[in-house]
Amino acid sequence: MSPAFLLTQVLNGVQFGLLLFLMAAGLTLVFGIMNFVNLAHGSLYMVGAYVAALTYGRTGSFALALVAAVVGVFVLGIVLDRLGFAALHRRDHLDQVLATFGVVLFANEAMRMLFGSAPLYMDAPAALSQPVVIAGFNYPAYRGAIIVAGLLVAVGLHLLIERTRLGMLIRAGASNRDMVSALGVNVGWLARLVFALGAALAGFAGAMVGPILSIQPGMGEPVLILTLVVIVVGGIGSIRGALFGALIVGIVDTLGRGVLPGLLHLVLSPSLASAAGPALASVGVYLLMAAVLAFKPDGLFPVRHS
Amino acid sequence: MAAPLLAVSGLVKRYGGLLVTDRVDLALEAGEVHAVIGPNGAGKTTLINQIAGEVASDEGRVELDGRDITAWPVHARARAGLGRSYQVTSIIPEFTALENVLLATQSVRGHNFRGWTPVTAQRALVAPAEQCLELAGLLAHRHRSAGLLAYGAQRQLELAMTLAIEPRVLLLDEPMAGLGPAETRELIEVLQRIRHRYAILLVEHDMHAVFALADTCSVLVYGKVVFRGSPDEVRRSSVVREAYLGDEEIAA
Amino acid sequence: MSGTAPNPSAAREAGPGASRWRAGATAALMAVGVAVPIYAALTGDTYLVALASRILVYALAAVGLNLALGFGGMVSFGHAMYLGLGAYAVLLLGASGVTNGWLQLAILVIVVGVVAAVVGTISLRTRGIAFIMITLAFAQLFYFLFVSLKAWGGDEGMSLPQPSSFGPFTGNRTALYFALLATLAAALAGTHRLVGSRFGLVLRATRVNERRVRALGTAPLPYRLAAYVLSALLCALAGFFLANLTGFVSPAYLAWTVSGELIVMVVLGGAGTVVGPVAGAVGLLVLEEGLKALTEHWMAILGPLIVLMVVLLRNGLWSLLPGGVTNEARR
Amino acid sequence: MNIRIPRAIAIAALAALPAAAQADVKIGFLGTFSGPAAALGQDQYDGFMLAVEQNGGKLGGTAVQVVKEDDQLKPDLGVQLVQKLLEKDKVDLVTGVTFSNVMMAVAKPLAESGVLFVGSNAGPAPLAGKQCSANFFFTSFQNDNQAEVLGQYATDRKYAKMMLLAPNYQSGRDQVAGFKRFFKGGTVVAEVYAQLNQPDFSAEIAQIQAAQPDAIFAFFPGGMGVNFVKQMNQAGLLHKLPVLTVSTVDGTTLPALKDTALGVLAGAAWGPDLPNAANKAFVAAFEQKHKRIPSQYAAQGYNAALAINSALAKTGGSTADKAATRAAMRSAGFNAVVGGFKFNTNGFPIQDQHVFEVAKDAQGRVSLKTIATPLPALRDAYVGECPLK
Repeated sequence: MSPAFLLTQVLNGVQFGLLLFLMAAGLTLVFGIMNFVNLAHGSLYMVGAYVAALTYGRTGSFALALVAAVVGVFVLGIVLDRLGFAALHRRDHLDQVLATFGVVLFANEAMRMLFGSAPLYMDAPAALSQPVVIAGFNYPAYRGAIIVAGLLVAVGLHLLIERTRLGMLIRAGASNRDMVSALGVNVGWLARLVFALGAALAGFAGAMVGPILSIQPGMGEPVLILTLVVIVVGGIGSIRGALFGALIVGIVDTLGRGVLPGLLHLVLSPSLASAAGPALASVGVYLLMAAVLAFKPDGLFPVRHS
Repeated sequence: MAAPLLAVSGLVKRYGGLLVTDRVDLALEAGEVHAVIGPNGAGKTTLINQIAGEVASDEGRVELDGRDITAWPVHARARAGLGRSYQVTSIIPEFTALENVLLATQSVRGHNFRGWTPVTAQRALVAPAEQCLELAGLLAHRHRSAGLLAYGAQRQLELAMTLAIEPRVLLLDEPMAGLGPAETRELIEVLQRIRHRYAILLVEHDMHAVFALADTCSVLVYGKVVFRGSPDEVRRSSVVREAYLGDEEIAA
Repeated sequence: MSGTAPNPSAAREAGPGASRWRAGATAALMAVGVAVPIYAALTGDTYLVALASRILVYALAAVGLNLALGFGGMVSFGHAMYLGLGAYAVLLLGASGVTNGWLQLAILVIVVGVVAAVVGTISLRTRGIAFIMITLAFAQLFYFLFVSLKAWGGDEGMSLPQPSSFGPFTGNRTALYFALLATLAAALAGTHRLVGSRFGLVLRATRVNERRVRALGTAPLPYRLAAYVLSALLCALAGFFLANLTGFVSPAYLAWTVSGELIVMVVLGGAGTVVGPVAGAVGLLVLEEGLKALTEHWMAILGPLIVLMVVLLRNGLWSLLPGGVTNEARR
Repeated sequence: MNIRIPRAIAIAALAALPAAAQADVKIGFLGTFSGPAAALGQDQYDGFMLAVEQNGGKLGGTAVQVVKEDDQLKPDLGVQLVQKLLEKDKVDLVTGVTFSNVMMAVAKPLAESGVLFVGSNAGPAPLAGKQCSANFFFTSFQNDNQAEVLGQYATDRKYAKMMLLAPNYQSGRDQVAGFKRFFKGGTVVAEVYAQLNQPDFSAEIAQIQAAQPDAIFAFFPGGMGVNFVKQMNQAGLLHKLPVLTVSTVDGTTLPALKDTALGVLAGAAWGPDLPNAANKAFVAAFEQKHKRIPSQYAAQGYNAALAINSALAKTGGSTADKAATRAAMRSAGFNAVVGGFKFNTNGFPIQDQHVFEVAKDAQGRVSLKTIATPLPALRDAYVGECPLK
């Protein structure tokens, strides 16, 4: 196990983590501010991927596909909020889970009715389709682009939340909703904006994964589960928590699959190692979550509520 | 002389750099009503929470009947005889009034791992519960949902639940909060009827109630007891007037 | 308590006329339950028994989950794990020579009891969404464990070597059906008694206001844990029946989607009502069956229907019956 | 783009037609038609119904009615639906079944019913071996077959270092075992098991680079396959070393991969370019009707219909005599689209297994091209454990 190999795997973990961050940032904001558990976040991601793939197919422009996905899902977020998600904010979490679960069923089936069960085609833009060589390992340039995009979003969100009036309201809303309405801010619109922002991030994530993942109905759910893991590990409502949670989950998952089996082979008998390695790798993320929650029930970076 | 029923000494609570409770001492005997008054944010509720065990103290001791209970959890203190009520009505709305009180009566009668017989069919529990309801003037409403009771009745239920755990010390956190004048009078009467049985620590903003009930008053400002005396002494004290600057209630 | 807990019956007016409706509906449900195999025997439509058996299995599991979720406010997103453990118990014990059904049940109760006690003790340290997720995590751990157990069929699952042995009733589908129906009736009766008992009072009060329960002198954790374990045992029992019903066990029984469906059944039927989860299980599975006959895109109809029911019904199907919730008392 | 609604209506109408014409034989079709994996079941069904339609709603000269049931990929639901088909619809035959876990669940009730079953996709090992049944026939494959042919191919090409990748579940491990059964002369440098339905393969791809094999064998069905091939391509590995795959590039995933997958190898018994006449007719008819290249699942479904057609013709359209129907099926002679086809004693096929390469067809579409037939008339490895003779 060479250092270069380890480095590559860590890089892979960071990249996967940043991908999860794009999903988690939106979900944790919506969760933290509106106290709204939105299972349909994965569906927004799926819609983003579909919009991007279709736009890319028509126009051949990757940039246009990204813009279409972000704007499209942002608008969809506003529409959904208007159509009734807003009414769910005041309901308890169970009602929210159930209603958005219904939306997930519908969204998956709608995609299937419109575009069939088979996955859609989308490739990386030509400029990024070739690998770069890092320490003897081929590293896909497109994954580098995902890292850059994830970091840019993280920085952008940081600036938005720490430096702008909107961000101040969002932070205030995360810890004390009543205070925000006491400031004379229309909480309904703030919530709608945040929801649409979160949706747009999910749409962006969907568009970004188009070239590396299969675009098909139901693609949102596995990622949604991991995203939920991320925000619970990181601490609900905290962007910082989402970022670190995503990086930790990404790295644990990747190293669990990429390095752990090799390590086990060093200490266990080959048959035992090849049985235990994959099994442990499959549950690594869940073990991590259970351990974190058992010791820090509010996650690693909890938002302080006042 | 025997130790007082409830003795609090040198109690301290800090939130960050903020001293919320500043070396408070208190002693209560059975039959005594000790009122704690002070402006908003003086730390009255925190003090009750510390005594009841909901907030861990940073320093100091709480003794009940000579036993050090500083490290005890909330439920153990309650069973040992510390009954508290809440400023914000803290009843179970989906229960009937009787069930709310039963929840309390059963708490002090052995464990609750009994899953077959309906509580309402157990005379040994219902009889004391109904006594408490009667004391609080709620017997007629016992089969109504607590959530549907009028606010005043809910406050009375709050008190009935606290009484039903058969405490020796009552920690009452603004029992009159939100009540109208008639309801307040009614509740004062109830407390007058039962005061001889308990040591009562009363946190209250309503000065009529305080002066009608209290044997001793402590004035709490920024977590510190700045004055202690009889209601008359409190009325006359300049320290208190300063603490309550601009507050008309004290003049009443 | 977190805001996660449902608030199913914020206020219940215990008018005698009102509860008669619910008792009547419960009796009607049971009567239908008894009538199904008779009707099937008369008409030769034996499939009806198979369909009804599967519905009863999920109804039993939902009644179990309801104990934790509805009455205890513990929103477990991992109860399929106990359904699966119950099913695997039949396979593993049967394959190792323990075929006596009663003995299997006894071992199942002990093993699942211990597992649930451990999982519950760790999980109950958390509240709200964290509890939802940690229970999901444990269920996923067991799911992947069974997926990688090659000797027991891995993800493909495995047929039971033989059904649990109950003397002359072994493998008899009608007997199985009536056993299920009786178990469900017993579970409902047990829940009904439990809810009004001292234990039930503590459990239900804890869901609404844990702090108050403490201040009244009761530490809620042992009661919550006991309710969690009991609820797990009911699910495991459902799994025991599921294995015998299908003659087959697979990790698919532990999938997180199954946990989700159980939650849907409970909430759809009415969390925190005794019979609601049965109504939810019947409603959801019959609806699925009906919609599938209508179109292959049935999920596109089911999804919006679920949304509508959440928005319009608020407290589940069972609340349509008088004697239920009055909205005025709901915050 | 593939709008499915009109076709669904057409199928419904078609299914209704023979019923109106008084069906003499009822066939239950159990498959996975909802959820992410629905494409496979749909193709099986489309292939099957194409043959029924070509025969004017009849098989073996007898009008047939097809009852379609969706198992939603839930084994317990599969069991229930088999009971429905047998007891309520009283079907004479059952066909379809998409996934192995559902197959394993329904095997026992099906075998005990005595009704003939013609599977057109899942072929789990236990059913070929110890748990084989005289009532079961498969027009698809035994799950290991497609890996076995790649094992032989790797042996023929004298690859010295192979790396094997599959999801960590039973089928994945079976595939790896199947490959190793026929891979001789070289070494397996690493076996990597990914998580089931894992989206990101960067950790595995890095391991491939570290191990530096001569070729890799991968089994990633459905969406996983799309993910894996896309990510391999971006890492620049797809054209650096031979990628031998099972169920990874097929008719359901190629439309999503297009040129990306060019050069990837696949093991299977069927491909659209097989030169036999039956196949040419099948592919042409399917493309005309569905406007897409058929997948192997469609071919398997079509073969199932042909097998039933041939058996029913021999029994005069009756399934009343179970033993006679069984014998007729066992000796079914039909022009399978795979070319030569025979049922082995355990009901699994004896057929040629080929290696295909993803390449452009005559019309410039990305499709599969036959490049080798390392294992002609392959029998599965488990038939010896099956007591049937």
